[in-house]
Amino acid sequence: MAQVLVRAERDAVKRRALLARTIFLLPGLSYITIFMLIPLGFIFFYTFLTRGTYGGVEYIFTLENYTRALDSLYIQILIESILIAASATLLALLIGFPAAYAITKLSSNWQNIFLLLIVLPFWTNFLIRTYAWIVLLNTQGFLNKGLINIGVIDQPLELLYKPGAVILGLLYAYLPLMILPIYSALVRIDPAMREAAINLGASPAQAFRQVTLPLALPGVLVGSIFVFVPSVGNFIVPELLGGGKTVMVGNLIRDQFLKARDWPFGSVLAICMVVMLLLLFFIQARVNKSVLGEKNG
Amino acid sequence: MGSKLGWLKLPLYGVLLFLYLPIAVLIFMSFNQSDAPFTWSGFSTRWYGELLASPEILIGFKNTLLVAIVATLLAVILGTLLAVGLARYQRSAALEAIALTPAIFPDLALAIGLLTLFTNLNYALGLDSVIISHALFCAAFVTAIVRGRLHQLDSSLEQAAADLGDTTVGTFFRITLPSIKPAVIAGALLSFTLSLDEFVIAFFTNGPSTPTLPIVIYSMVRFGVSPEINALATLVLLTSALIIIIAQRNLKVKDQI
Amino acid sequence: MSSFLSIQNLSKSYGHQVAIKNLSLEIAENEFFALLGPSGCGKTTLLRALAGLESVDSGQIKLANQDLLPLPANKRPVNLMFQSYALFSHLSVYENVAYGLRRERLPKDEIAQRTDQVLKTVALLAQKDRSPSQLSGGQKQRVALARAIVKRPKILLLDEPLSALDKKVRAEMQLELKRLQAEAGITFILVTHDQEEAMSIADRIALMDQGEVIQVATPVELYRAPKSKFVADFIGENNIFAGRVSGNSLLVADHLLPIPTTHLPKDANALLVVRPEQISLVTNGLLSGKLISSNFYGGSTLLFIDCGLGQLVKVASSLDQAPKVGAICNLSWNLNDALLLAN
Amino acid sequence: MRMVRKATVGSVAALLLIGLSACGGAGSGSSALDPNADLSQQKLTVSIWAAYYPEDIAAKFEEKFGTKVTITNHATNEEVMAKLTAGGDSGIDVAFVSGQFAQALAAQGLLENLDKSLIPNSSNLIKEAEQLSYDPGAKYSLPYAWGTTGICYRSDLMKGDEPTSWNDLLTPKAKYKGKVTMLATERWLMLPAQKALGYSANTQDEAEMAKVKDLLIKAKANLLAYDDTTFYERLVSGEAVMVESWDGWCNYGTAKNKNIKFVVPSEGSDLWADTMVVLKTSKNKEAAHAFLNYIYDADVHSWVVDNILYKVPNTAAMAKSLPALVGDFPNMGISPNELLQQEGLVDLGKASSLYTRIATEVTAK
Repeated sequence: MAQVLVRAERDAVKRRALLARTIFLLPGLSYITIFMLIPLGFIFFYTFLTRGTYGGVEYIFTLENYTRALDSLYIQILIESILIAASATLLALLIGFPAAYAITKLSSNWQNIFLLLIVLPFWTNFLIRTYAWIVLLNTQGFLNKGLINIGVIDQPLELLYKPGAVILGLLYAYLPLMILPIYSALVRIDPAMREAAINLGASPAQAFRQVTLPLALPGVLVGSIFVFVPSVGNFIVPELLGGGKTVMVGNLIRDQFLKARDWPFGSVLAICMVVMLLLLFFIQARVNKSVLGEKNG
Repeated sequence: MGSKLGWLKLPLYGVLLFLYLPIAVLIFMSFNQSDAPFTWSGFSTRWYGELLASPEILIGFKNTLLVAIVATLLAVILGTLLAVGLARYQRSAALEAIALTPAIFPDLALAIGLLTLFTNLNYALGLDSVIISHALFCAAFVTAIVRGRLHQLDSSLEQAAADLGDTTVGTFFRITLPSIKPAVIAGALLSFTLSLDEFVIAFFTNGPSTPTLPIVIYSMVRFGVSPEINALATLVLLTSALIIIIAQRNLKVKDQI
Repeated sequence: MSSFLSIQNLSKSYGHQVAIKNLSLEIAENEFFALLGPSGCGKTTLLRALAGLESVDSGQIKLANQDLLPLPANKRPVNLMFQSYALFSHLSVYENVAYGLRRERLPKDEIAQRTDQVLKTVALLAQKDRSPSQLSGGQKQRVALARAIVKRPKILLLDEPLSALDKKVRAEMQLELKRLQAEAGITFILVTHDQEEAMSIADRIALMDQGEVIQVATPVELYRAPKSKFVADFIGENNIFAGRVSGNSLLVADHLLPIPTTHLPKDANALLVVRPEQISLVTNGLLSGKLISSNFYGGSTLLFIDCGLGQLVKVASSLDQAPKVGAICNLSWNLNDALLLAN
Repeated sequence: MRMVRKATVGSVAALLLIGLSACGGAGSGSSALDPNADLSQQKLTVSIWAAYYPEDIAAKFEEKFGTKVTITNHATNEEVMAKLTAGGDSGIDVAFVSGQFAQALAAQGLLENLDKSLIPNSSNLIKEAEQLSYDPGAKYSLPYAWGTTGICYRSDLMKGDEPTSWNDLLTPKAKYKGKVTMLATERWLMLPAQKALGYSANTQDEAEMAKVKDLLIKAKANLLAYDDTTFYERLVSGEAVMVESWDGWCNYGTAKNKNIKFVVPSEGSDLWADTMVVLKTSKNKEAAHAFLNYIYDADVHSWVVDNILYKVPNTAAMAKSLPALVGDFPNMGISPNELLQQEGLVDLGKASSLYTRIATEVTAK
């Protein structure tokens, strides 16, 4: 009799766990399956097909798209995109960290206000904001006109249509995505730890480097991913601020899908990018776990 | 205000100057008499008049707001449930990667994939297909933020509630939801922001007769940004600033992020 | 005794809220000194000022007649054990303890030797590679302590180190602190609001209130000869009868209580202070009244008797002698056990 | 985990099923149209570039025929092509695309052959514009506007160095370095180099294209930017002095600054045409034909000439509008014959990937 009771009780627990899993996991996962895995499936399916002579797709199986992806030109563009995105991410970190650190030093009311001020620009259209940089920086722009008027320079500076301008555009677009995670990591550090380090003989600089910085690392990693991932895939900034002279992976994929109307090859490039970004995500999660120590879950 | 900032004032104000310089240009240009982008020829509110007289921009704005709001609602529901499920009931790195992929999937490839799906289901494209697509990647961000918050919260809360005889759903509404409310709000804010600005997926999954604002702006950029759009951007900026100031009064944003 | 640490006319305020008011204090070397007082009395601010984590408005601090205030916090031969332990969550137990020695740029093997040695004294050598988040409260407390004393500071400051521990572990840790202080030969300054803790382990106690030192004395002196009502009331259980002097007794709510000889003038307001354990139950005594309630404290029982004095009289007695609630008791005490204070 | 695995397996099977149905039938044919269908019951969705049509064309057409017309904008040929070729019904009835793209759509069997009996106004079509290389006989497309590509430049800023050859653009004098732009869209990115080297704009010869690539890479050093949208704005502001430009577009600059002039380089150029096509998936083919016919009405088509400063292959419309404009905008006066000497662009078929790859290599260098 006892075992029956025990088994019944265990089944109830199992049923309850299954119920919980279905309630929480089913909606999200089925939505993702229908609207992402299936489209991803299509894209993956396309990678094995050949481009129709006039565009569209022909159902002739081939692996040629994959070999083409290994072409040194595309590898070079991938590397260049990674360099540009990485320098934008690094700049975002160099500017974003001190700003986030400064915000944590404010009174809680002012912290709110500054956080909102940082998010607010996001709500004007991205295209116009990027375009505003052209009005500011091109040879006939406000900056050059101003500098010429006050005689600092006589020839307008050529600031735009260089990789530097693309980095500036990406930095401008995604800087808030670096500041917010760092802020939330910094604000959670127990201030007593910094005082403990100083009390143990560390100079304020040493205390910052050995206590505050490592503990802010998870925030830095999340922030860097939030800046790097969209930067690599962005094609509007290279076009507007790069003057079409800087080609990034985003432009590459777009050109394949639209200009060459070569969906199979565009799909291969897209899949490669997803794999690369997922790898990056796992590395970040791994480093995060080792820094935070064995926190629960 | 934190007077003890010392040299930290430099990066803080530097960042704000950097973020708002183009915005200032935008606002400045919206009052420029002529539409030549590089020359100032007198103050005028002409473009605000022209804005009200150009239906496709206003319709586009209305469509964008509608998409952003509904997509955010859908994303918050799906994203929060999935986050709780992943944090409390089914821990698996593979599932978490799948939950995040929509956010890092190159938007053009996702757009083409979705377009192929909709056309094959011969599902008539319209605002609803845009909403479905936007909810997909917005939910991924909500899941990430709420999952992050759950990561720090003590999971024994839910076990305690269950132990006291509360049902799974009851526990969610009475215990879990209140404790993650700030993160859900932060997730909603981010989703709304992302959907508002999204162009690529919106272009490919949209019906021909319901353009969203980014689509309208992108197709008009051929002649440089026409000042009506600067006027609209200025209005959007001012209204959102107002909403935030009011919301910020009673809603503590600080501890959500 | 030559003063090892001398604090002269120290004051500190946050805006218009005064934390330390013109405070002076002398502490001897190797002393186990306690700063006792209700929360907000300025004891923690004083501690943090000694550690250099708080600036002071005025005053002077000399340690072994070397001026302390000009030294930056990380150069002072003073270590602080934080109430929240403040262990470095991203470093192992070993690295936490070794952190201070690394800042002194000591040779590698000396650091290893001293770190292992101090971990052995606090019996945590086995946990040396664990991360702080995996330790129990008691273990965390011992790591924080080890981290502070391994640097062999001249003074060790302890900010309510035992408040987060349960009773039994706290008693053990009190003994351990006492042992370590004697063994390490370091001057300990303990901040606590728990008077029993201070009484049981400190050599001398400074009782503080609203930023000022009310009385500095040994635990026994403080218990036996409180300088003011505040001290008498704060330290241990006490009966304090307020009344007016008349002859050699005190008129308290139309009862005349005998008082020791005093120079206080007639009708002066005075306080008669009598410890519950100094009052005994007799057949007929100075006072009588009905027993209202009795609280059992393990070793002794505290009786509350209403003698119509406007306040209940507290009498300590052993369990088996304690009368039933409602019984009439007669109370008496030895005159020179009581204390008369001006009010 | 088990539950998820079931879901993914299920979706792959479904995918294969759906995938197969995506390939539509090849070849184009025309189903018989009902000449007196009630147009008020039909509704039209027209996809066209922004600001490339009379603002009130939808209202006027609806007034005349009762058909509800929705105009939707696309920024480039490529974007609308992606929508039209994604399979299934894109919901678009009439699309405005450049000639070579119309050819690609027809080759994929997506276009309706035009029933000229429903488009009487097509009699206005200039004879020379009937045999264009991408659609000889105008079977599935009607040209909306046409023209050629050349160099648009600031004659006041280039006194004495007025450009006459593509080489003036590709290898400008030192003082014009960094003040030159070229068109970003692939076929027109290649055009200057192809013509400068004497090759065809539709060449598929890899050796020739390699030389084109090298020349373009050398030219890139002198470029301010690749730009096929705001390039004339740069001339007006003086940021650029010489830009590769379509003839109509250069007129926008001339309208703002008389010194902006247009020249067809000596080595010759292309003949481009923006065409109107009717989608086979459209359920309102009669209304679509009526719309094309309405555009070819002399008054409507001359609106295009007057307001967009483009040449249109409509004898009546040109006769009506040209005289007033040719004075200020000389390139409006380029005759159909002169246009026909330029080379029409056709779809490159398999070679498209070659062009894209070269374009990527040039821009990425």
